[in-house]
Amino acid sequence: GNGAASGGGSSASDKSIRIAYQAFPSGDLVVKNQGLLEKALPDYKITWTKFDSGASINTAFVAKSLDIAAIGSSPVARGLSAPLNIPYQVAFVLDVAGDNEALVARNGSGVTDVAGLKGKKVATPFASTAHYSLLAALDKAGVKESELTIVDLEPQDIQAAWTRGDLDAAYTWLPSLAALKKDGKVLISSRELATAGKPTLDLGVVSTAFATAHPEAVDAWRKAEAQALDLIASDPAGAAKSIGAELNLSPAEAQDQLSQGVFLKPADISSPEWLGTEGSVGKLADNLVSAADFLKKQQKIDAVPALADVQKAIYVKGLPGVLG
Amino acid sequence: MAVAPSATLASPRRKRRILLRLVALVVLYGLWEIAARTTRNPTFIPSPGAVWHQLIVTSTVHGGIRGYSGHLLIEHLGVSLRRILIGSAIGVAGGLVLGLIMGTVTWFRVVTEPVVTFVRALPPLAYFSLFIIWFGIDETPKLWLLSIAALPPVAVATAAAVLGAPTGLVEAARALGAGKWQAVRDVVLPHALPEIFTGVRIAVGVAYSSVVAAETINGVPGIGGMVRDAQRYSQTDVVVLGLFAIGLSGLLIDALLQIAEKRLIPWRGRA
Amino acid sequence: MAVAPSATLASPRRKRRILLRLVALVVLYGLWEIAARTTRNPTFIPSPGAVWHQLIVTSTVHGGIRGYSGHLLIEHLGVSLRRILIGSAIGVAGGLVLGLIMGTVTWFRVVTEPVVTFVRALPPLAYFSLFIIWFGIDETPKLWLLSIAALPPVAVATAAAVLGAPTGLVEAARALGAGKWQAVRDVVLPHALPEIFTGVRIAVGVAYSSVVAAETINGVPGIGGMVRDAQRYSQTDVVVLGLFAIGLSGLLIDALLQIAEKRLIPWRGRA
Amino acid sequence: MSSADAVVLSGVEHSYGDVTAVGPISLSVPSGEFLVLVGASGCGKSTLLRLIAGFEQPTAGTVLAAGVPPVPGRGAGLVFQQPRLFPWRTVGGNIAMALRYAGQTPTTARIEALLERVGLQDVAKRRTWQISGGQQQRVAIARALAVDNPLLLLDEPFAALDALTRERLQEDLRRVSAETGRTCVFVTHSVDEAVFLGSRVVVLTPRPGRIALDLPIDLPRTGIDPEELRGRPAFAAARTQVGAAVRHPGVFA
Amino acid sequence: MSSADAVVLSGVEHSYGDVTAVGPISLSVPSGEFLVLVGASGCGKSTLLRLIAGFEQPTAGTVLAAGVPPVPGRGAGLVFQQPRLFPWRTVGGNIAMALRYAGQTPTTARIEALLERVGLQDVAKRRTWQISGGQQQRVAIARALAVDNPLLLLDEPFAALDALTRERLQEDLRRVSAETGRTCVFVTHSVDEAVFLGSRVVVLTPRPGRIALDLPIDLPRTGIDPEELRGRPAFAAARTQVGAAVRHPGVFA
Ligand SMILES: Nc1ncnc2c1ncn2[C@@H]1O[C@H](COP(=O)(O)OP(=O)(O)OP(=O)(O)O)[C@@H](O)[C@H]1O
Ligand SMILES: Nc1ncnc2c1ncn2[C@@H]1O[C@H](COP(=O)(O)OP(=O)(O)OP(=O)(O)O)[C@@H](O)[C@H]1O
Ligand SMILES: [Mg+2]
Ligand SMILES: [Mg+2]
Repeated sequence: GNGAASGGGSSASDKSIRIAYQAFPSGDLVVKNQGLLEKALPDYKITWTKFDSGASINTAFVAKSLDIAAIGSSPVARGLSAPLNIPYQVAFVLDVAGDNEALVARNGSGVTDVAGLKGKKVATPFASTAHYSLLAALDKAGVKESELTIVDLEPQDIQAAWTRGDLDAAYTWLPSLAALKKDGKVLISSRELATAGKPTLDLGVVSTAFATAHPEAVDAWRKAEAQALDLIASDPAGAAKSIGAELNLSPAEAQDQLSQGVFLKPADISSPEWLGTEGSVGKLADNLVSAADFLKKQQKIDAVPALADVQKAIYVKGLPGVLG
Repeated sequence: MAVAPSATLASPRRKRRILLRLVALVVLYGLWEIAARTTRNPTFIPSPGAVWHQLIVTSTVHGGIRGYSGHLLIEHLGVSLRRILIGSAIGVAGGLVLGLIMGTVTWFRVVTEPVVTFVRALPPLAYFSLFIIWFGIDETPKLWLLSIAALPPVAVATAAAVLGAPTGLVEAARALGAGKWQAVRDVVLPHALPEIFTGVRIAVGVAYSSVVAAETINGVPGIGGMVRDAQRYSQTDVVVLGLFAIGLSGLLIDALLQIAEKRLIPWRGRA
Repeated sequence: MAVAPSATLASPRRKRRILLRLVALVVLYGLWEIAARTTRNPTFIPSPGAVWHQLIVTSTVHGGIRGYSGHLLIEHLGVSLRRILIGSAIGVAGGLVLGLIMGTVTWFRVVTEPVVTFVRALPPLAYFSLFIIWFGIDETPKLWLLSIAALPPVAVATAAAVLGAPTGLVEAARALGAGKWQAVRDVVLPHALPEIFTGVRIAVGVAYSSVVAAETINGVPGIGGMVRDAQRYSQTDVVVLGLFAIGLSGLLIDALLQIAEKRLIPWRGRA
Repeated sequence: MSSADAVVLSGVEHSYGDVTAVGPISLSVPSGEFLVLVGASGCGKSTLLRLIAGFEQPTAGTVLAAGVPPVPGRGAGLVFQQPRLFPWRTVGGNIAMALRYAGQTPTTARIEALLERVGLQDVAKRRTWQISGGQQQRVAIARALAVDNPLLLLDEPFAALDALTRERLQEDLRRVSAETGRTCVFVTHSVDEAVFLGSRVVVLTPRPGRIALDLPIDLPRTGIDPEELRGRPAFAAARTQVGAAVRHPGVFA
Repeated sequence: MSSADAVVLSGVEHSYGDVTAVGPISLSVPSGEFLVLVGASGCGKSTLLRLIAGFEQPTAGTVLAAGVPPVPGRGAGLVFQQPRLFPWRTVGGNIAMALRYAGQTPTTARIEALLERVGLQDVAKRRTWQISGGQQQRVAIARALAVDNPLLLLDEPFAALDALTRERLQEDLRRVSAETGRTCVFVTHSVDEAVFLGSRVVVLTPRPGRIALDLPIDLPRTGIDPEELRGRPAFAAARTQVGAAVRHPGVFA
């Protein structure tokens, strides 16, 4: 049925939550696997739907088929800009891309730094956080986009093309990143870009209608996500087991992947660095605006949203108390 | 073709057929095994053994994990088959009606033919997001996609076959007092049946091969969703397993269609 | 169908056809405009004006930027058309040969039919990664994908038509001294032509609708790559523009095929 | 039966492209008449029947059947020169189809009776390609007989039959047409058949077919033994006259 | 020409499923003979020709043509009961095809000559459905004549032709077969035609067809005027004898 399209789920009486998750290692998968949210909200009907890109999550929000989603910062910037103007709000930072997303040059390509990519062939999945990071890295190194060939490939295809020797470098994430690293050199990782002011994040977003209708559910969800973050910090093996189960990976593999990401402490999320608090919205809003700015330059969006509007789209209600 | 031995030879012929196919199967298996051993890269070409292992893993509950992505292989397949069958059924029915009217009512053909040709050139991946926006993320958009994939072959084949109806036999029916639609039902349609069947077989194949596209969004459980997931993690053995599940069930359905065809069209080659 | 007015009426009929189509076009345009105005959401249904605007934007160099993603619309389309045409040509030729042999050589059919049915059920998106491994990321894998998409309809239609060759006429040729392959060339093949043409038309349509799948990998320039890109940024007007470019060029090719069909098969409805 | 003309052709001509097949012909067939058309191969006999049945439009002149321009399947039964059986139906199924169009219930008994009438047994369940050429032709006749039309058009219906079967069917047709008052237009190449069946024989010239001879046959239509009929001097006279017209010099133009 | 038997049937029987169509029949056709088969509709004449041409395998007995089991298209020409023209070729194209199979160059002159021989002009460029039924049958004959086979099998080839054309073709066939020494097996329903053409007439019983009469026709094959031939007492005698066999009681079993 397409009841979803009718916008159901946003009225106070309708106790159902439709959550989109993605297959990257994060606390979100722990929440799902261990049923944390279901335990916290026993009288809610919760459906988890897997998506494989932020673009399709945005589309599903447009279709009013989702209430909560795990989504990259780059698609969120698009979603908050014209023409999409999706009525959703950022309510959580699931993780910050660290060493799990990186730009790797293939051994034998002769590339040793980002500047050396001129005239080379570099692959990345377009419209992803990695794409954003690649362009940011090039920008930082003063390389113009037109000076190299950027190829649109999905991670698994990057791995295939890489093995054949068709590519000189690629910006991608785990698990394909691991395969690339075996015969390549990391030029820059998202961890470094984050410290340089261009972080890419995985965010939790909540549709405005849902947040208005069910603030208590949003609180419960944030608490569950926070609980998962705690678990990742305190019991990585246990978290990895849950994540592995969701990703069809062995616990060891999952733990390895998990170790390469940056997971904030729940308390940090309400710091000025990220979401901020009810009174003062954090730097995340600036970060999203700069991402939108970047997309505008790419002609991918019509207009950059005003900082104030983006700040309104940061769900800080109850922060920092809620996460305590 | 024509000068075929008579039907009395059926039994030894069937035996030879089965034998031939077995030989072909063994040869293919051998080639695969050799290819897997020489490449020695399970992400490129997984060995038959690895795929077999995955078949067992994805078909059982192991260590508290149910199959793949929380569903057994058979469940993935079942869900997808349901989608394919419903989608194909809608597409085939729609294509049949559309093709029939297009083939018989001139003004309707003049108006709709360009539209149908236009639509059938459109890539599902391009308009799928529109479906999501219109129909949500559950079954509806998937069924729409599969139906729209299955419709054109049937519509085109039906319209062409109807247009090629044999003048002589249509006249014979009219001479016996058949009205226009009676002639369509009793002459044009039966004459078109073989071509329509071909269209249906192609349509079901196209629906099959669209299942991954249909299951790009909210595709688990679903064999297409499973394959996509496995792909993302370079679990080539699961991908190959999924391909086998798809291909073999497709083979089965096509065989059923061919049996139906033989039953329904005893006059093939005689018209 | 059969009892059609004679050919002398061609000219006024053609006029009426054109008129009817124009009316249909205007009606469709009206519906679109109304739909766009009532939904008022350009991501749902972009207005005709917005799409027109994108046509101009993507067809010109504006502010130092060339069209979309660095290529003009016509370049995107040209690259894709080239791929579609080459892919279709290979697929059609392959399907024709395969179908012909399948239809005439029994042991070959027994062995290959299951393989063909198996392969045509496989979703390109599932095995496309394998193509990258085998053929890289440039033109080759795209052409392979399109060829493999175009092959089955032709193969299935040809094999079916050949199997349905009229016994009486094949015997007539044999009686005149035709060898097996002469009878295939002079009777079976011409008799199958209408169905083969239908297969070709379906095949080209399928190749068309696979262009986005083929261009998921390194697809820019290419109309499919353009659409994918636009899709991911929710630029629905560009998506719709791309759909129009695909659909209209598809319409053109189908029209050419139909003209060829009419020329080549004057006996349609008489066999 | 009305006494009006069943078929009226006035100045009828028919051309296929630039080939004039038949005409101009003017001819009235009174209701109840048994008109036999004879003429060289390719002189336009089939075309003429198709015109009367409404399958072709005359390129000049007018055709009226029962006073109106003919419409296929309305009021006239037509046995084509080729059997034109439907291969997707069995022999019995072909006849059942005709019965259904005529608004009758196609019972096995009715089907068997019709087949019996054309000398066929045990073929109702066969497929159409599992019977011989002459049997196919007879099925086509039975199919046309299933529908009770006031006008019956027959295009060389007995061409593929052996002498004995042919005579039996001739006698049956002669008797039935006389008894029911059905109008018949019958094409044949056999002069004997023409004179035996016809109440009037029209011989056409070679292409384009025009009327070369229009001969009323003055023989009793009912109550006479076929042997006796053939023995009558009028029969022999008509045979000679028709035969001469067929052999008339210039026929092989 | 060898003096060996062109066709030898020994105890030949053919059944379609459980329908025994023909036989058992034993029959030798010496080289150069003109054998005419006569028999009721459905008695198995076409089946017999198909057996001799190699299109059917006997369910019992053996068929030999030129001493070996027959293979379609090798050594025997066959005119089917239906014209079986190829609609994707023009009339001329149909004949050109046959010429090409026979290893000849299909020139326009050669095609025209063959059409002329069956009394057709100006039809070479027509499509096969743009000629009349009798014309189609003649094209089929011309097509078979294009190939020079020592054995010619003809299944009611003149059934759809008018008397004049038919006689012309009969005379042509009689003369040519006698002059070239070709063996012919000819099926017809016309007793007159049988006796005129045949050097031997075989009458078959109704299904399953067996030999009811095997009559050598003792009339000169060459150097005699057709009119004169028909006037001979032997002609009349043979006609009577064949006619009687055809009408033999039990034919309508
Ligand atoms: N579709 C057509 N196009 C052109 N010429 C045609 C067409 N149909 C028939 N003819 C020509 O018209 C003439 C009359 O044809 P028709 O079939 O009426 O002859 P017919 O008297 O029935 O001959 P037959 O005794 O051989 O059946 C013939 O010379 C034939 O070649
Ligand atoms: N494929 C078949 N299956 C079953 N019965 C058949 C088949 N073909 C022919 N018969 C039957 O076999 C018998 C002989 O057929 P055949 O065509 O040889 O007759 P024929 O002597 O040529 O008759 P006609 O003079 O009507 O052409 C007929 O009774 C026919 O019904
Ligand atoms: Mg005729
Ligand atoms: Mg026969």
